[in-house]
Amino acid sequence: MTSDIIMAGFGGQGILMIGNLLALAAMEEGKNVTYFPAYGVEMRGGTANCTVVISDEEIGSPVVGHPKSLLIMNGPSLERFLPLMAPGGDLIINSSLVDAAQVNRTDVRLLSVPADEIARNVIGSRQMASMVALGAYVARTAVVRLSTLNDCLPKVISKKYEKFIPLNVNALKEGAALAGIHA
Amino acid sequence: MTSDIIMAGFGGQGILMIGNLLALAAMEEGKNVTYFPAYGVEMRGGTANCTVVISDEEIGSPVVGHPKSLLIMNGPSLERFLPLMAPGGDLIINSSLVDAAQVNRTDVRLLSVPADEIARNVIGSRQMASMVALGAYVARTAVVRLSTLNDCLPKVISKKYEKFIPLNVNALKEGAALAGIHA
Amino acid sequence: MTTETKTQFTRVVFERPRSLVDVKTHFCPGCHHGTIHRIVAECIDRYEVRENAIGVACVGCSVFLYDYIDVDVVEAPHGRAPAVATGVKRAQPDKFVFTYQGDGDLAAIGTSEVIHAANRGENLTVIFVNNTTYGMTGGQMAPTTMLGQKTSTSPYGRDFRADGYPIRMAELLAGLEGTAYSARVAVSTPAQIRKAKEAVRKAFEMQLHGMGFSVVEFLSTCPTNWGMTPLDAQKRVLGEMSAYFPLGVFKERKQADFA
Amino acid sequence: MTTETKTQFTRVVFERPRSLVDVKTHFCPGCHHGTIHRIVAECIDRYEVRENAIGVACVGCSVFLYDYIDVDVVEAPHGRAPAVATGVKRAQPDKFVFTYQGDGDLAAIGTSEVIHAANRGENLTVIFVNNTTYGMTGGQMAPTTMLGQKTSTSPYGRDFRADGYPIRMAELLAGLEGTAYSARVAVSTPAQIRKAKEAVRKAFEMQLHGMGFSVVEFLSTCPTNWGMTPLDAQKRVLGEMSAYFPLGVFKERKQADFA
Amino acid sequence: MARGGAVVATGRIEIDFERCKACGLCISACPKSCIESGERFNRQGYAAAVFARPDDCTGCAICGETCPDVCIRVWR
Amino acid sequence: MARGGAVVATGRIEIDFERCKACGLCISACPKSCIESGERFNRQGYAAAVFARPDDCTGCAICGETCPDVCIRVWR
Amino acid sequence: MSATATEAARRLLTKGNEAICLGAIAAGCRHYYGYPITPQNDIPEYLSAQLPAIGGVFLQAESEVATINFLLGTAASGKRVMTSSSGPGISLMQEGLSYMAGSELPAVIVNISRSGPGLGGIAPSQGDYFQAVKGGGHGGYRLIVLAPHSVQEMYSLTMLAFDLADKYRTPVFLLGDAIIGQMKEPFVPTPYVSSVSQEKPWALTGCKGRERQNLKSLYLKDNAIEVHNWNLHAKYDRIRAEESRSEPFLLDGAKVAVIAFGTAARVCKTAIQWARKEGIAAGLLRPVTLFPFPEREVQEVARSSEKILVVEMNTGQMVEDVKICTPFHEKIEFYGKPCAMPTPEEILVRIRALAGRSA
Amino acid sequence: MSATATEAARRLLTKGNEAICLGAIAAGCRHYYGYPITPQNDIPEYLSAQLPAIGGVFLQAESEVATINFLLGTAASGKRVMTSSSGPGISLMQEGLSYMAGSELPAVIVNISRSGPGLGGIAPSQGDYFQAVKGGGHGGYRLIVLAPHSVQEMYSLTMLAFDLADKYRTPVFLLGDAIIGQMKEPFVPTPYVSSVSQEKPWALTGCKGRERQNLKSLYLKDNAIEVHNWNLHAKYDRIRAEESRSEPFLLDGAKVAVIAFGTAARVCKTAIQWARKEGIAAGLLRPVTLFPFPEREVQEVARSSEKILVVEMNTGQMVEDVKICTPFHEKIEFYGKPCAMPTPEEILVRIRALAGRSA
Ligand SMILES: Cc1ncc(C[n+]2csc(CCOP(=O)(O)OP(=O)(O)O)c2C)c(N)n1
Ligand SMILES: Cc1ncc(C[n+]2csc(CCOP(=O)(O)OP(=O)(O)O)c2C)c(N)n1
Ligand code: SF4
Ligand code: SF4
Ligand code: SF4
Ligand code: SF4
Ligand code: SF4
Ligand code: SF4
Ligand SMILES: [Mg+2]
Ligand SMILES: [Mg+2]
Repeated sequence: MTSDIIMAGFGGQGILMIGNLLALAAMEEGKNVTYFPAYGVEMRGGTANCTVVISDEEIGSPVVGHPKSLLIMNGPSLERFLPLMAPGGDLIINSSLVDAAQVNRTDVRLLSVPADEIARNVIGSRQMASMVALGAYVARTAVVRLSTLNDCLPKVISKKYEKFIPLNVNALKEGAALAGIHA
Repeated sequence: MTSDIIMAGFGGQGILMIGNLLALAAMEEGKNVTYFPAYGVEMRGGTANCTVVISDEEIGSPVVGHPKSLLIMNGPSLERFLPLMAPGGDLIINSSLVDAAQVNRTDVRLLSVPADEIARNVIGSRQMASMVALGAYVARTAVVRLSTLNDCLPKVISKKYEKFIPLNVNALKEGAALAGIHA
Repeated sequence: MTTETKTQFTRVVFERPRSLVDVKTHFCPGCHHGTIHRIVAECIDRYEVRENAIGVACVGCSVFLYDYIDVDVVEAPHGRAPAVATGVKRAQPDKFVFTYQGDGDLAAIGTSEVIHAANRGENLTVIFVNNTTYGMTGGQMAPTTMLGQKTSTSPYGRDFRADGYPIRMAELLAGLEGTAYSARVAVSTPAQIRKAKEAVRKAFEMQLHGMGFSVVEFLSTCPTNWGMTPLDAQKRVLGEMSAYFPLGVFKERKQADFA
Repeated sequence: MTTETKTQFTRVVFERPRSLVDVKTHFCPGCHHGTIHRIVAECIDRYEVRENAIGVACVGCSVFLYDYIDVDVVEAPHGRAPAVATGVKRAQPDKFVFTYQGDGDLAAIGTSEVIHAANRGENLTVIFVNNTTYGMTGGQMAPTTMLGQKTSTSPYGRDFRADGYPIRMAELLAGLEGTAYSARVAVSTPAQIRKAKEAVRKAFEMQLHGMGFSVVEFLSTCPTNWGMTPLDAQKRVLGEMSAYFPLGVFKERKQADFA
Repeated sequence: MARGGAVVATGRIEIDFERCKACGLCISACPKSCIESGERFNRQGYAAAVFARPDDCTGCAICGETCPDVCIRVWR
Repeated sequence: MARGGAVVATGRIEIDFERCKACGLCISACPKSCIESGERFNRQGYAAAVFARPDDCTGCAICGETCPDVCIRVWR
Repeated sequence: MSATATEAARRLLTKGNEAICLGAIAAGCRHYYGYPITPQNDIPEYLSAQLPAIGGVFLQAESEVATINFLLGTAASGKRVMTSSSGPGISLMQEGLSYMAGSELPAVIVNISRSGPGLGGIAPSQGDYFQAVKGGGHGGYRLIVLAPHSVQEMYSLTMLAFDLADKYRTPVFLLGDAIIGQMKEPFVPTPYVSSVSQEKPWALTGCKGRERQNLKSLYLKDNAIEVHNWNLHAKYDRIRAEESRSEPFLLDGAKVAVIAFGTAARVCKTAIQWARKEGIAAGLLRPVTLFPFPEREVQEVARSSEKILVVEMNTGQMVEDVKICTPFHEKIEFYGKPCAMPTPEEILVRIRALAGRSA
Repeated sequence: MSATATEAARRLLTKGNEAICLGAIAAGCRHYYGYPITPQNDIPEYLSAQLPAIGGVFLQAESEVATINFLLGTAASGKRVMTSSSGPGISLMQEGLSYMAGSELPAVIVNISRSGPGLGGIAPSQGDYFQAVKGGGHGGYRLIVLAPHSVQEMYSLTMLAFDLADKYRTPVFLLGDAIIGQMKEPFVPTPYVSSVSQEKPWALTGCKGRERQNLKSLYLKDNAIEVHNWNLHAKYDRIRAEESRSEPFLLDGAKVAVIAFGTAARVCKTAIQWARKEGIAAGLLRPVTLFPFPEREVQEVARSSEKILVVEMNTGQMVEDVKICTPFHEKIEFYGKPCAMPTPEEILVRIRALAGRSA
């Protein structure tokens, strides 16, 4: 079984961080995994994206032309990646910034998550929006266990910000809840 | 028929100049010819040498491992080139500076020319020593006509030194005379 | 009321200069490259050299010069803009030739090219943008990086024992015979922006009058790699940067040597 | 009488220094490279660093440094000696490291390397031999060639309009923070030779005391490519060359910055 | 119907909403504090600055000179 | 049998015949004109300088310091 | 192969560029010099933080020309030293590399290659194959070239590079690309075990207690330079005989043999697995050393298979070395994707065609 | 061929390096930049005296890195421009050459090659074949490479180089060596006749009366750089198809075919004449263009002859291109003489052996 996802949004939304977290969790669960971040000038102009591939077999390409899943945190990213998406995949959008109406494809499974609102209103920090979205994606696809993500948080969050770990756990939980499953 | 010669001596003895003159004369006589001077750091430390190949056929290598003839103007050059010389070749030495006794080969045709003395005493300028030696070589081998050398002098002597052409003609003549032939 | 005001004030007192292409730039928010591009464009307009100019783009965040300034532009390898500009000027002495270079480009890998272009007195103009770091590649240490400044390759802060001292190019270049004009400016206040324009005008005039090599060093910001807000970045320029890199004119040739 | 004098004077008051290998050099008659090699060897002896020294040879008439100076020597590509020396010194900070470079090597192709070695304050010593030409390659124009000087690539004489100005490296390098010592000397008179030795000693001491980068520029002769007798060549050094390239000490650090 | 503000205003600016990168430099530069950071995000993802107090604008063009992205046009 | 010269000489030099390149610098440098250009050519092809007037030598070593080829040794 | 529990415990999720740093440090490298360039900046950034902490030296040079000469000086001092760069920076090192090859100085040079020619772009590419393998500098020297295709190999081949550099006194290239440099995947930091002596009697450390010695590439006397060239040639022949490495992947009975290196080989593995599932006898030969090129293995594959598909992220470079190895030119097909990563789908299509299947 | 009386009258005894200058001036080149290096200094020395006199520009650069970038600027201005250097200097130009190839800028670069690697020596050599032919810079570009073997060709191929550079918008290499550069022989200064248009609408001359334009090698958007690489590749294929040149010498019925270029080919001609006198059916194929390599001619020779002897003044470089052209690998023998000129005697010995004669 091989799953892959492209995550994209503005810089500062923590895209690379959640991609990293997902990859770590997959490794912890003994799977093969690759994580590929956008790099260099691509980062200029304030956008960020990364690709995570998880598989039981040796992984060839860490880059995917037609992602099975998308996690989209802002409008421009939707425009850029939606056309590439494979039919039947899972599309998670941050409906706080992305207009669901712009999803002009019917052959994908859309999950709208008002990530910014939830982060701001429920979790209490807009920074948590991407965590919310990740929680939703993982709950929807079960590619890794939510608990593994929680366990890995300390590895991606520097000592300095340790105190925010509970917030992240919450964010993942709320996101998962939205996907209709409870961790 | 192909003939070749290596000419060598101190810098300032006019080695490259007589090599050039010989090559020009050969060209004037419709022959194929190549002229190859020592270059670069080889010139440092005050020695100079060049190789002239004259032939009726297309000339391959302008460099010869075993020269048919040698024109040697100083001691160090004899040491360096005599061992390479082909058997039966013509060896012209400037006996004013080169000790004929040092010619340790019997399989070459030696012609000792007191070039410096003749230049100083007969021609009146030590600068003419190499011209004397060239005259002797050409007379000995008849590779080109002495008259052609005379005709070519203006092409190798800059306007500035035109007035010395007669001296050069004389030097060639005296050298030729020494080879036992009169031009 | 909007309509009211609209009709009320009709004389445009500030807008984009003709030579500045009307497109969105890739520069980060608050990056002074944008301001400096605009100033260069304004001076190109002022001297009406747009159709006669050839710009030389460097490798750095300003690599897209040809997308932003409406003149012919040739791309130079990293640091070699002054050499490429020399090749252009020697082939077309009647054209207006300028380079636009970052501090990594000019003060590091391009040291030799800019020094010898200046020493030869090449009749061209260099716009030099010093933001004390390698912006495009992600904020590494540059020869201009301040002592103690933390960058992605000086994580413990620049230490002169290991990395030496921030190099003052405007002064160094002013010391060469061939340099006609050398000045250092900044664009962190309206007053500085005015001064900066004067400097670029002087530099352009030097070339237009065949006086030789001219260079204007801009103290610029890199909020992204400095990890500062655009406002704090400007404060840094006004503070420690100007303290070590004094603003001013270091050389101004009054008449061509051969006049 | 020969025997007589032989026995009469027995105290050697001048002879070849220990660190100068006893072989014939390839230098042309009257070339000052020989004198400068000797001075360097004398200073190596004086500070007893021979067994602790690593020399860096440049590409030029002094390329055979390893045949003449009795120390370990690494060959650097043309102009890169200061970079190679940096690599040696960073790997072996306890060793005594020096380069010996010509003016084509240091002031042309090697401009960037020497400037940044100086700016970093690399704790090494540069012996810089300025003979206003590319000696080894046959006397082409160098950045140090005097205005009006005819060389094999400036057959009409150097013209600043086309080729710029002779560059003064000792002054340029003195302007960099990292430079501890910079001086220009000559060896055309016994007095100058004494002064030159003092300068090299100072430069060596800077390194031995960890003060940073030190450089001594020698005004030297190239009789062969200048087309002059050795004597006239010396006169040229004493005359027009010293007039444009003033002799003297341009920087001398009194104490290490970090002392 | 002239308002108090309209009377004193001696200039006017326009901020290009899509071009603005919300760097805030114009906001702190304006001597009359006419400009504020906005709420709405443009397609670049920035909350563009807004011309909040037109009535105080003198048309001094300091904002325009300050904007690195040349988003501001000024009239008098 | 002391000669006039031998009395005043306070030094002595030796010139390495084979090493000398006949540049002439020592000749013009010697304050006592003790050195002259020679007649004999060495193996390098140079007419090596010769210590012509030993009687006037002061052993000042100026010649030694001057010789680029370090051909001269000086005694006192 | 899915990882075993115990191994899993020791796995680290690491960026390829960082794995190089870990390999270098494990191999005892304490000197790194470099100049920033995308996509390899993680290397200087990581080492600028780590080396000083372990008594090493990190120094950013003013240029790649200076960089390679810093390396020359430190290598001449007998210390293990490394640099990393990409396309344009590597080109600027060519003169220095030629000097180091001529002076027989060991060092490790990493090229995380990007797109060219010129400034090109930062997209991944294998366009620098010729430069690395044929010697981009003057004088016809050769460098050992290693081509990692996983983060694990970024680590292990870096350690090997240092050993080979010392063993043969030659600069060694590690030729990666933007993909393998930027990606993260789990890898196991195996311990560094070396058989190579690090004794360097030739190093310049001052002549105390011995004759002075030098390190140089200049040979002027008589035919010394000719002799030197033959000596180098003999060394390269030794390297050819002893150091060629390659990985066979599902090659047994393969009718269609794919030949690819580095990142391209990763993708080919996926395509080949798919092809096998379709019943196509496809396999892969992955050169791990590009110089020495695995000649015997390529010859054997060319002999035993019906078709050869050479896949490169360029317009055709290694394919020339394949042709040099074998006379079976008519079997050889090339698929190139310059400055981009081919997809398994694209490669599968070619494999099918060569296997006589309609796509 | 011994010259006819009339021709003789027009013959000049000229140094190879000077013939290049005469060819460049005849072809309308008025811009030369360079940095001194043996054995090509005659070129800058000659042009520094001549160019100013005819309104041209001679400028000595501070380095070869600056030199190649002066060329880039003047080429971008639409002017014909040339430089010359050797080994180390050519290596320093690799980054600039890659940029010029990527920006498709025409220029002529002369390499009067010497011995390497490193400082090596000033003895003649063909050790820079790989660097010139495979592209020493990054990004897998190709340059047209011409290999003169006589003073006459130093002149005529220089003129051709300028035409090919403009025709294909690419830097063109003239690969000579110390022998052909330093020797004098008679040559005839034939007039320059060109079919190539020198119209350069792409040149940067200011945007008066048109849209602004630029010259660059950076392609960041989407797969622009991939497209650019394929466009360059297509150009190189056109060059392969249209511009390959070679000289057959006594090839008819040759059983032993020698393949050699430049100076080495001169010597081979002598050896072959001697062999023919001995009744050995020997002949020579001399590639005049090294890129494009005369593939068809080499294939034909490999097919028709019994033995192939590749002779190079290096330890074996062009021999690889011969193997790439033909599957008859078993026929191919190599004789190398790095950093020195082989003698006709040495080559005759090999020819005899291949012809089955006892030496
Ligand atoms: C030869 C070479 N080395 C390195 C690079 C990578 N590189 C691109 S831009 C840059 C430096 C940018 O810094 P700077 O010149 O200060 O410009 P800024 O982005 O700060 O405006 C570097 C090192 C390159 N393109 N070419
Ligand atoms: C990269 C490179 N370019 C050019 C040369 C040729 N070259 C050898 S020595 C030299 C210059 C010598 O002049 P200088 O440095 O002044 O030393 P000098 O011989 O005058 O003492 C040059 C250009 C080279 N070896 N390498
Ligand atoms: S990285 Fe720095 S220099 Fe580059 S655009 Fe952003 S702020 Fe400006
Ligand atoms: S060429 Fe000049 S510098 Fe070189 S050795 Fe001769 S005189 Fe000295
Ligand atoms: S024009 Fe002046 S007053 Fe008006 S908004 Fe701009 S800065 Fe403020
Ligand atoms: S300065 Fe320009 S970009 Fe910055 S906030 Fe104001 S309008 Fe927007
Ligand atoms: S020691 Fe003094 S006096 Fe004696 S020869 Fe030498 S210079 Fe003349
Ligand atoms: S100085 Fe030395 S080399 Fe010159 S003439 Fe005197 S002894 Fe001979
Ligand atoms: Mg910068
Ligand atoms: Mg010099």
